[in-house]
Amino acid sequence: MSTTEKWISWISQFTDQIIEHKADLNQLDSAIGDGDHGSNMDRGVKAVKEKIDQGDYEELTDLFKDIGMSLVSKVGGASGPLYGSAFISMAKASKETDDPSLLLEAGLDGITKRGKADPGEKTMVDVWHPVVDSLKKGTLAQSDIDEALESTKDMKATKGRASYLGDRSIGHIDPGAQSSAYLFSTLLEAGVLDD
Amino acid sequence: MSTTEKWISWISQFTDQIIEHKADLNQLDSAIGDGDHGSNMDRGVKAVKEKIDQGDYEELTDLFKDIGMSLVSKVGGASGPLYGSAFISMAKASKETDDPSLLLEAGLDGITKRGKADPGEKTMVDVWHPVVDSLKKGTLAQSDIDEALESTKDMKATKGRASYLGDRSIGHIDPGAQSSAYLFSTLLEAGVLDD
Amino acid sequence: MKKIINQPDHVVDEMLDGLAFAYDSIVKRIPDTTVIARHLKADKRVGLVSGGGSGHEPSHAGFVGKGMLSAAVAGQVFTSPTPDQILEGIKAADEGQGVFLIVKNYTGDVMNFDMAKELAELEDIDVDFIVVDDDIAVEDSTFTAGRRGVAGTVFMHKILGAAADSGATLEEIKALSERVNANVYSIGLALSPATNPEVGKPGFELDGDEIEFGIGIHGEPGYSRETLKPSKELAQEFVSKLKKEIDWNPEDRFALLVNGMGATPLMEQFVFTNDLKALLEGEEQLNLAFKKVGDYMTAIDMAGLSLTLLKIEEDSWIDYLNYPVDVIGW
Amino acid sequence: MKKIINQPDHVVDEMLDGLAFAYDSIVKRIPDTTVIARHLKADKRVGLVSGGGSGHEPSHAGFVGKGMLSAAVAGQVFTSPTPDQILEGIKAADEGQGVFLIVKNYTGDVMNFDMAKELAELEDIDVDFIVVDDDIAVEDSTFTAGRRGVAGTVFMHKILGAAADSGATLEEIKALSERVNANVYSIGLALSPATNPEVGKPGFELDGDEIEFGIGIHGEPGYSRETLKPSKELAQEFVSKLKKEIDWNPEDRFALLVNGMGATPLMEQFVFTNDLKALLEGEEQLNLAFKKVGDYMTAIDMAGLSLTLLKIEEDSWIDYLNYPVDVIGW
Ligand SMILES: Nc1ncnc2c1ncn2[C@@H]1O[C@H](COP(=O)(O)OP(=O)(O)O)[C@@H](O)[C@H]1O
Ligand SMILES: Nc1ncnc2c1ncn2[C@@H]1O[C@H](COP(=O)(O)OP(=O)(O)O)[C@@H](O)[C@H]1O
Ligand SMILES: [Mg+2]
Ligand SMILES: [Mg+2]
Ligand SMILES: [Mg+2]
Ligand SMILES: [Mg+2]
Repeated sequence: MSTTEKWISWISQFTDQIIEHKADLNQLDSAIGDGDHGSNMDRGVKAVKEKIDQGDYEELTDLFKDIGMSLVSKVGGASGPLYGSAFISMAKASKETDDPSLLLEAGLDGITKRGKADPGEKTMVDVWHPVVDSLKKGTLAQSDIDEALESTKDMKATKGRASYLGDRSIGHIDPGAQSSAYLFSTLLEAGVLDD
Repeated sequence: MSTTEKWISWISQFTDQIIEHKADLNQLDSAIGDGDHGSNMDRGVKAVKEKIDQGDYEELTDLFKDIGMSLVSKVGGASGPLYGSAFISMAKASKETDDPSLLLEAGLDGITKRGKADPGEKTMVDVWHPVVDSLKKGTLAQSDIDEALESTKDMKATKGRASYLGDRSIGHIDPGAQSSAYLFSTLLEAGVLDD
Repeated sequence: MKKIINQPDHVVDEMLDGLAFAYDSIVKRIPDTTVIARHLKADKRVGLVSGGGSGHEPSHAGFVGKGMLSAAVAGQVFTSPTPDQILEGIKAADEGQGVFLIVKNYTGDVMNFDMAKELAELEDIDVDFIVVDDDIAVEDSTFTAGRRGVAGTVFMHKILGAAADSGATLEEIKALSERVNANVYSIGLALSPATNPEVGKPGFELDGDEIEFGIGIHGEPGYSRETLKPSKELAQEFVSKLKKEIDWNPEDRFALLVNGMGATPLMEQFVFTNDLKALLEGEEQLNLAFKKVGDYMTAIDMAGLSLTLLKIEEDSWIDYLNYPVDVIGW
Repeated sequence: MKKIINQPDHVVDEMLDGLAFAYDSIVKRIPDTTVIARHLKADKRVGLVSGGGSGHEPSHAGFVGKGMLSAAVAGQVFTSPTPDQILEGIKAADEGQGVFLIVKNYTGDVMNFDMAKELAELEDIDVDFIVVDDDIAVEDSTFTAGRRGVAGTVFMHKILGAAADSGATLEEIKALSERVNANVYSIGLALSPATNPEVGKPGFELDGDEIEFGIGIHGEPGYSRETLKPSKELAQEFVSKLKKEIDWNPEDRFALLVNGMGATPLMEQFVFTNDLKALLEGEEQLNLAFKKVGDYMTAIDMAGLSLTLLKIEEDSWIDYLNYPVDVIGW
């Protein structure tokens, strides 16, 4: 399997997860947001799938750019520009490297530049940040992802729509953190990190 | 008791009946109309009461005119102009006579001139018409009123709001017939016909 | 009943005061009456008065102002106003050229406006009137009180308003009104009932997936109760019903009004309008020379909508529909 | 869910087609986009673009037309439009004098409009923007995404639209928008939740007699849940909340907007307005120099309303509010 194929297999597994869990993500978003995170992501990953099914990718850069642009133009809401910026940033970085940890670090960078969230604000960053740390140490395991995801439960949201709830946001898992957890579980499963 | 006093006592008993049965009349009107006949009549009789409590009536004409004008200006809907026309017509007739049967015949006349309903169309006319007949024969009894009222149940409405229901109007007592039944029961009770 | 009100029996009074306050640049309330009148009389024009029970907002006060009505008379909720109030409306509208009344065909309205006309004539005001009966849901026969007046009344307001503003005489307005009335057809449906605040509970009941075709604007029952269908099929039902009545030909010109009943979001009204486009312009090839979508003749908080088609007999009707107005609700 | 729609995920597309069809004399839909634009560009004016999630009708497309917005971009229901669509809106609005974006303060809207601005600048279009944050229900602190943009946005549309039409430059519009934003305050309440057709069930739950103060226009939770009170007391709650924030003096001039959330009858809106009259004009002795009541920034079929006060800093703002427009929803 070429590297590109592994990344494509990742994205297609991620797509399946999102479609399968659309209602769950909406449910999580209903508790602390506006109930559409699943629908938003579902629209996005379907567009991504349609796009990359047509393509024939030699270069990671083209793949990530198409993913990023599809997400940006289909997801909408807060998560669209954030996931989109992550992949566009990964596309840029892929001109220099194909190391998954560096690529995903660039992705995180794209998210924080766009959304200006720090860790601890109860957003997807609370999954991305520790995952990228573990990746860089070469130790990423499913348990790290689970732990990062769980950690959002006790946080009080201070960014995004959930911040309007103040203390009432505590006790719920962040929907964007959940979709990011699917992203990284499937990263492990797709064998992107194996070689 | 002077004649005027008897008529006043009649109207005040009628007022009490309407106020007591406001909800029942609304209920009847909900089944085949728009559910407001009780509220409409309630507003009207309260205005009548307020008006005649202030007055000092020597002449039946003045009494009936005040009742009619109060009803016309307070009841609204279909029943306002109908009851109003009845009393205004009685006011006119009272210049010539104080015979209850002639007065109420004039009242019925006012109603049919305004509303153009014939007997059998499931309206208040179906109480007024037989009652006036019995009055003229000098035989009016509560049973006549009850019978006339009941007869509206099996009729199909072809006048007023209930006519939109077509056959579905069958099986319900007409609300205006019911309020007219109160009018004539209290006429008997108030002793207007005794002498 | 969950409503933003104070005492139920003060609703009409407070609503009229609120409206007159909010739009004091356009209208005023005539003190101690339920009449909303425009500020300035036009210049020796025929006065136009409409009205009816409250609960149809923005009808009727929302159409008072330059280019449309001279005055509107409000009754209690869903109850015709009384003759004395209508007389006040007539007086407020009178500029010496006669006053024309726009009445919806309900027994109560017809009788009260009729008594008001008699009273006005006693005061030497020339009065004439039209009884609008556009609702094709009701069979028009001698066995009913006739067809109800519903949203088509709004087109009547608009066209007569422009004609009056353009100097038409009382006789001309009467003749015009009869032609408009002969050419206007409406049909409605409800998804949920209205609650009259003075009654306190819904006027009828519909199950979670039931709708009723042919409903009136006070919750009068319609001609059939069915399960909710997609918008396209609702549009189809309306169009076939109207087609049977109007018997149109391709290229015939119509004005279209999609009217929300009070609680129907504009989102749904526009989706429905899009389905009408396919049917009326597409399949039937009608020429829709004027279109309007929104809440114009409501039934308090009923969810549902109605469709009105006015067959255009003369170019001037289109001009009248486009005639500029300064009112709250057009 | 009881709605007049076809497929839930076609609602936005069909709504936009329906709107463009109904009001084809005022607007058009840019093909293959979710952009509604006015027909004729003005003459070398600054372009004005607004937009956001759908479900707020008549916002935003209802304010496109002469004297107001150049274009409006619709997202999915309650979801910000995407940068590529906003870019299409910017292009449709561009007359060579720059384009100004009116954005409501929601994380998603801000980020998507921001990306669109970057894209437009790549195509050499000058773009600037205002982020409206008028909802005082939310505490403004570094611990939240800041105050939400709600019905005050409609005043922003109106004032900037008149300014742009009068020839203001991009810089002047930017400066004006900041002053308007600094002076506009809103607060809302809900009696019943909205149902997003794509979600299929209500966004939150309220018991039969419960209301929620401080609700957002997508069903975001408010600051307190209470049992329904008479209109007078609801008005009192709003006024005290606003007074704390604005700290006004007698004779201060304000523009007032009473905004229905979609399913609230005008009847209730006017009753509520009447109670505001007693409080604002009566007790507080404010000078309400402009007033408007109706559905302008809705939350689909939510029952409830909001109150917006704009402190008038300059006479020209009143003129701008009264400036004649040709749009669907003003
Ligand atoms: N500033 C931000 N930075 C990072 N992530 C954010 C930020 N704001 C929101 N998010 C993420 O976006 C998610 C919500 O996405 P979504 O529901 O699709 O958008 P919206 O809130 O516009 O409806 C949140 O759960 C959170 O993880
Ligand atoms: N044309 C008519 N002639 C006589 N009575 C009528 C006529 N139309 C209606 N009614 C009476 O009026 C009653 C309804 O009155 P009400 O409910 O107060 O008015 P509305 O129908 O306007 O709501 C009916 O029950 C009927 O008895
Ligand atoms: Mg969301
Ligand atoms: Mg009735
Ligand atoms: Mg009635
Ligand atoms: Mg959203």
